[in-house]
Amino acid sequence: MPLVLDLHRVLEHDGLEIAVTGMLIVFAVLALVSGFIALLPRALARLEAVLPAPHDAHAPRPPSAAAGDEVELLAAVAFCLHLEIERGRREH
Amino acid sequence: MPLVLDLHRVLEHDGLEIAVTGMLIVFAVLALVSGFIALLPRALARLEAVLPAPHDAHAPRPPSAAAGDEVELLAAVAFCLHLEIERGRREH
Amino acid sequence: MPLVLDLHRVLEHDGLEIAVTGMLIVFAVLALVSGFIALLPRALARLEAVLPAPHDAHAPRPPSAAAGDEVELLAAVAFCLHLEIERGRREH
Amino acid sequence: MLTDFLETTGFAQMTAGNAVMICIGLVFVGLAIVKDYEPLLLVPIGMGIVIGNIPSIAGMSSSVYSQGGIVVEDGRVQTETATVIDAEGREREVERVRWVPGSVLAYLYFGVTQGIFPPLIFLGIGAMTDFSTMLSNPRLVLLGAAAQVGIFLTLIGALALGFTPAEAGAIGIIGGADGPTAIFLSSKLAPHLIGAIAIAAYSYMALVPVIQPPIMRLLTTREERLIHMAPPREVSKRERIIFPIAAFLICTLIAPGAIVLLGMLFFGNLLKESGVTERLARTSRTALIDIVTILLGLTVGASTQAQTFLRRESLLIFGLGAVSFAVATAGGVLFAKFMNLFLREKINPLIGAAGVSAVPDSARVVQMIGQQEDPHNFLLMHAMAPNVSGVIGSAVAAGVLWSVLVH
Amino acid sequence: MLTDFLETTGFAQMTAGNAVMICIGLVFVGLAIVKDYEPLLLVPIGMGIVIGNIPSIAGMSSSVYSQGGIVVEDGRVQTETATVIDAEGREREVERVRWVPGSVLAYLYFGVTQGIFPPLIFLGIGAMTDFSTMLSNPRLVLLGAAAQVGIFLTLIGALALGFTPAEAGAIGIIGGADGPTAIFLSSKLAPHLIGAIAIAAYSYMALVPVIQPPIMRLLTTREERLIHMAPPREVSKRERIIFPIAAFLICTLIAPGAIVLLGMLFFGNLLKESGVTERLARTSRTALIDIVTILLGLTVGASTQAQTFLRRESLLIFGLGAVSFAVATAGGVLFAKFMNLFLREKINPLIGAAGVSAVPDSARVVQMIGQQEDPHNFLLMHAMAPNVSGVIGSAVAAGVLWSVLVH
Amino acid sequence: MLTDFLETTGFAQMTAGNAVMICIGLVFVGLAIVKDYEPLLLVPIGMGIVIGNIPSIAGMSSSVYSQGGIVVEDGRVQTETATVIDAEGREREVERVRWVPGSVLAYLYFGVTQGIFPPLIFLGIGAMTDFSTMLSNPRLVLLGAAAQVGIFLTLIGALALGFTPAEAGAIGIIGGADGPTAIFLSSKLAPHLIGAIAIAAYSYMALVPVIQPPIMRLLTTREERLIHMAPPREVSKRERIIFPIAAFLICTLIAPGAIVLLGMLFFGNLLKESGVTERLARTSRTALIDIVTILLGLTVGASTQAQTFLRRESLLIFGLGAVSFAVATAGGVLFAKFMNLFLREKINPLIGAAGVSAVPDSARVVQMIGQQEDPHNFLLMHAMAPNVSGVIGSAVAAGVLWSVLVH
Ligand code: NA
Ligand code: NA
Ligand code: NA
Repeated sequence: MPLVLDLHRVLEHDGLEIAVTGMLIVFAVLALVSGFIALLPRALARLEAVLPAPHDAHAPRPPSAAAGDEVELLAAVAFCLHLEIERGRREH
Repeated sequence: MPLVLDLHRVLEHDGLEIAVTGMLIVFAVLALVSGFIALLPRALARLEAVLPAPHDAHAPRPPSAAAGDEVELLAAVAFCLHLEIERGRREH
Repeated sequence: MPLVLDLHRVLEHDGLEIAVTGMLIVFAVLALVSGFIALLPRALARLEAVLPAPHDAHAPRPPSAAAGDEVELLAAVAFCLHLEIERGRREH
Repeated sequence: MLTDFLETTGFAQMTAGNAVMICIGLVFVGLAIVKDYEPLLLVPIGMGIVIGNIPSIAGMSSSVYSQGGIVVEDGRVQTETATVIDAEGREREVERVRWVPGSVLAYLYFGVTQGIFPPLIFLGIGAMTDFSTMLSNPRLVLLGAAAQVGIFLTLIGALALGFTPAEAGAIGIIGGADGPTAIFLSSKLAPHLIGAIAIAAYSYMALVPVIQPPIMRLLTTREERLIHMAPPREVSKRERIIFPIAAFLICTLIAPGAIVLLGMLFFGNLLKESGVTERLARTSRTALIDIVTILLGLTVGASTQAQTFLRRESLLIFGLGAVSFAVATAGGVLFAKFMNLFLREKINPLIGAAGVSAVPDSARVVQMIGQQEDPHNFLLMHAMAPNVSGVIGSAVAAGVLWSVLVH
Repeated sequence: MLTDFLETTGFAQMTAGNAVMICIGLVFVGLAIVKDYEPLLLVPIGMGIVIGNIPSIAGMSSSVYSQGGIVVEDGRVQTETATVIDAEGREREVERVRWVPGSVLAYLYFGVTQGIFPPLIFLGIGAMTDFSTMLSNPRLVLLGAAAQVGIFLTLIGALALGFTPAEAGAIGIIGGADGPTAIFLSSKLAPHLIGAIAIAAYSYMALVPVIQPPIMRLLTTREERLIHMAPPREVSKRERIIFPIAAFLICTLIAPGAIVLLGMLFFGNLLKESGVTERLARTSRTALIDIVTILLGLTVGASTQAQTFLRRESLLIFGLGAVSFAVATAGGVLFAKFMNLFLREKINPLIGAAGVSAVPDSARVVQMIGQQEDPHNFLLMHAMAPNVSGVIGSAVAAGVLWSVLVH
Repeated sequence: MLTDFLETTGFAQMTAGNAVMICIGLVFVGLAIVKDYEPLLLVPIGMGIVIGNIPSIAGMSSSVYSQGGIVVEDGRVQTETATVIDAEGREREVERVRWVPGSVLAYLYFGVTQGIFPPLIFLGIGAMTDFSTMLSNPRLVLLGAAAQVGIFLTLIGALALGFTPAEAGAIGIIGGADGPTAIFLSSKLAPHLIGAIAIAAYSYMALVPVIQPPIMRLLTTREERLIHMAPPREVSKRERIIFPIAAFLICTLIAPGAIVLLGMLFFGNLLKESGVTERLARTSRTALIDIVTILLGLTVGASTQAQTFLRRESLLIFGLGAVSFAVATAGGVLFAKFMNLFLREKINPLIGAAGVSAVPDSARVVQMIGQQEDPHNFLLMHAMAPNVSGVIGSAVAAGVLWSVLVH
């Protein structure tokens, strides 16, 4: 059986369209990733002013000193959960 | 939907009974474990006379000074268990 | 129930035949293995004249220097594949 | 085509609930990294929550719930004829059952839903646990029993809030402060709540340094917190070898529901203590437990899709879980004070709080609170005794609940 | 009996095709050992090919295709009555489904056909990959996108040669130069081609030092190959922690088909970078990835039984794969030259060739070609950026193809 | 409730048989720890026996025999309608097959009943075995063949005692002195006897230092036991690489039933010897083999529930196993004496006893007996040759029996 390149089949099965779409999406995704990591150091530098440097896991830490933080976080999580459930109820 | 604590449901599904039975069994099991490990060094010390020691660098130490305490606690737990079993039998 | 050795059952189920065949095959296989490993050093010594010693994975290697080898190997593989497929086609 | 594709993207299908859950996942990862709270579990669970809440495409779901299976229509198993190649390489027609494959995460999640992962984690925990302190001070074992009161009071609370008995049992076990036990029991009693119960259990285990200290301070006087305890005696190799086998027999002859969990725990410990199976013990507490922890954490996290997770029950379970932890802590501390009424050598009641398990975090909390009163008071080793007996206690409680509540 | 037995031996049943395949397997093992080409995959695959081509006996097949399963006759699931011993040790009659067990290799091969192994390998790869170079030079990420053109042109070629769209997509992914991605996608789109596609992908990945250099030299001038690049800046720990999560969200919100592969890749990387889960990262990149690699390589190799493998399609797939690799290499190099039209700090276009992935072999090839022109030009580190972004790129491409081509 | 519960406890359901079995389990653990007899297997098996003989509760069995599966009634697969949440988070009614989940131990035991664990253990054994001594002294290979006579004589004995041919084959393989081979073959020929056969095989392997010495002394003269053998020559890397592939081809082309066992054994050895796959070899001989050994030992032990195990057949199997070991030892020793009739360089006939396999215990026994006569006679290295060839020999014998005896 000879090697036949049937280009009609390509068009019939949207081959070109798939290829172009695919390349576009791959480029779009990696361009976004590229943009994100380009901006990340600047964004972190700005945050630096607001928040402290990340905790070093090896440094000694007073376990309960920052207890307030977690309670706030938990409260925030609970509040989000609550809002979401309320919203879901209103929709039904 | 408001938070309603329906205590009737608890009784209806034997909630109290399950809770009391459960706690009793947990206590009974751990009391037995406690008793076993309290008696183990003494039992091993007696066996020592009969059997040779395993190839072990650590010499066995004399049993805990406060061993008497556990026996008292064990007795208390056993008494509670006994009461509960009697109660269960009377109900049937 | 007493221990009864029923030798008739052995013959009935070809027990002897299976045992003899089995031992023969085990011996045949291991004799072949034995022969192979007896001949291997001599065969390798003859090959030594033709081929170089095995490549040491840790030594630096010029990646494209020996590129010809692989192309030949690939060509050989492709050729075998081709022949085989042709053969298959002829048979159908 | 591009527009068709764009409609399948996550952006298009994302719900507010998914976004909320992704934020919760990020908080988990953040707490683990910044606060070092149970990072070995919160990082996998947090990332799992993120992964599970990216909307996937119909027909190619990556959800843990896309289990696949045999196709049934009109009450009848569907079959099909397929062409396969047999051992001799000949094409052959075969009839077979019609079957839909599952997603990768669903295959991995099978280890959670069937309760396979928790015992394997217990094997590794057994192979890394040193029961010596507990063996040298047997009366502290009872503190691990007392702290299980949180389990049973929560069960009552959950019944009162309208959960079924089986659900209530599974929720109660959050108070056992033991992730694998909680997952194992909920896989048996209330599979639809595994996600919420596991997340609650691990969250509160991570938050032990936040939840326990106020309760411990509230229920003890300064004098009690200052109590020093005698150093534990040395335990012979023989005792350490006999203990896992004997404890297994005692526990499971009374509560056979705990056979698998405690069998694996004590088997792991026997591998560690026997002195002749060190290589098996080492693999159990490294490669094996790590692999299972990764798969369990990730899939439990991924099971919290907003659509199944953001419900009223989850909020109630979180509330009950908090109560459960608080009650368990109080139970341990108060029982230690009760024991002190009878004992000549007093126990520092702080170590009762370690009876909740949450190994080894709650023992560390005890150490910390003790040192805040007296920097020379080293309670960590003493707290390990109720800590490990609390693991046994909650496994026994799970065994009892399983046998009482399974229909 | 002896003659009966001899008729069941491999010698009696061996076909010429089997012999050819066994020779190919030996060539794979030889290339791996002598040339050090991807030995971690070629040795298992090669030995798998040998194992899979020993003819086995009807009724006791060891083939990966002897899957076992429920027995169906006349469109009806067959049942049987069996005597079992119940929990109390009493014999009891039960009705059950009639069922044929599978072969050992078929059970292991399940991890391939269901796409379970590739994500687990990605977990390990994530836990060993350092994305720092890429983070320090974000524009190089685009080279990893450009090299995926090989995938899509090959898809067109495969369609033109008569393959179905799903098959064409699976064949195209060979150009992604990523074994796990290729196996994952073909398990979803064209399970009957897994063997050929996997073997082609790994063969060409092994042959990267043979295929790429001529193309790279053809498409670049000496001046271009001499371009030196500035050393990458240092990347903060925070960036390295945030990256895997953010990249996961960006990629999978657009291409949800990549959730499992990229979820595992970035999860593994998070375990590595978080600083608090080092033991999980270590197990992922040692025991876990090794075990999965052994099982995947062996069973993929064993799936190439001559009867299913020596067909015209396999030859076409190998041809298309070669084209795919060449096009991908050219795509990366040419796109780098295109970017240079706009950039002040020029890129050495050789590193575009590393965008095909084939981590880390293609980056090493870049280093070698660069040093042939100028022994003081160290391109390896720069080439790692397109190299790892090429992994992401082909996973995204796989996600897109899956969602577009699955019926 | 408490009384109800107490009726479900192990104490209430325990039979005398269970108690006997638990004692046997404790003896196994004790022998392993005190005598150091095959501890890597006897500790898991012993603990497994203990675990398997705690009576569990109906409906929540932890037995390896609680396999779960599809529900069949009146010859028809039962279906049900269930509410599930689909990928988009909407509740949906689906029809599905009714299905009972298995116990955790039953899921793990699947690796035994389907013969999956033994080949994986062989992979690890291959990655830790050094075939050099055998390669340097090829004639010793035949001793590994001679010792397999125990297998076939036991088969005849088992037939004579009333076992079916398939059962007799599985029982005979105990004489192969190779746990994985015995489990693999019995999973294929007589799944209901796996427990008894595995326990017998491992028991006698542990008891090699007790069983073999008297037979060896009986069949040899003092002069024979004093024979010194020339030190083995050094074997080249090339030979060690070629051997596993060539031996695999020779063995499985003749006995295809051994494909999986020997494929894995020689694959593991190739990983070790190739020099380029060291990390895969290391994982095979550490994490992988350890995990599989733990799961295999534990579940095989747990399969010996008194109700299925304490039967007349088990006793017969143990008796036949002892005969089998004795005959195998005698076969190896006598064949060595027979070979000496023809050889100029005499073999010390003691090393024939190592042909039974039981690697490396029987080789150590040879060393010990040799040194009792002459402290300067080091036979260990020479005994390793028949020792490893005995592994190959019994795998070949298993392959032959499988193909001859499977209906
Ligand atoms: Na607990
Ligand atoms: Na790629
Ligand atoms: Na043997």
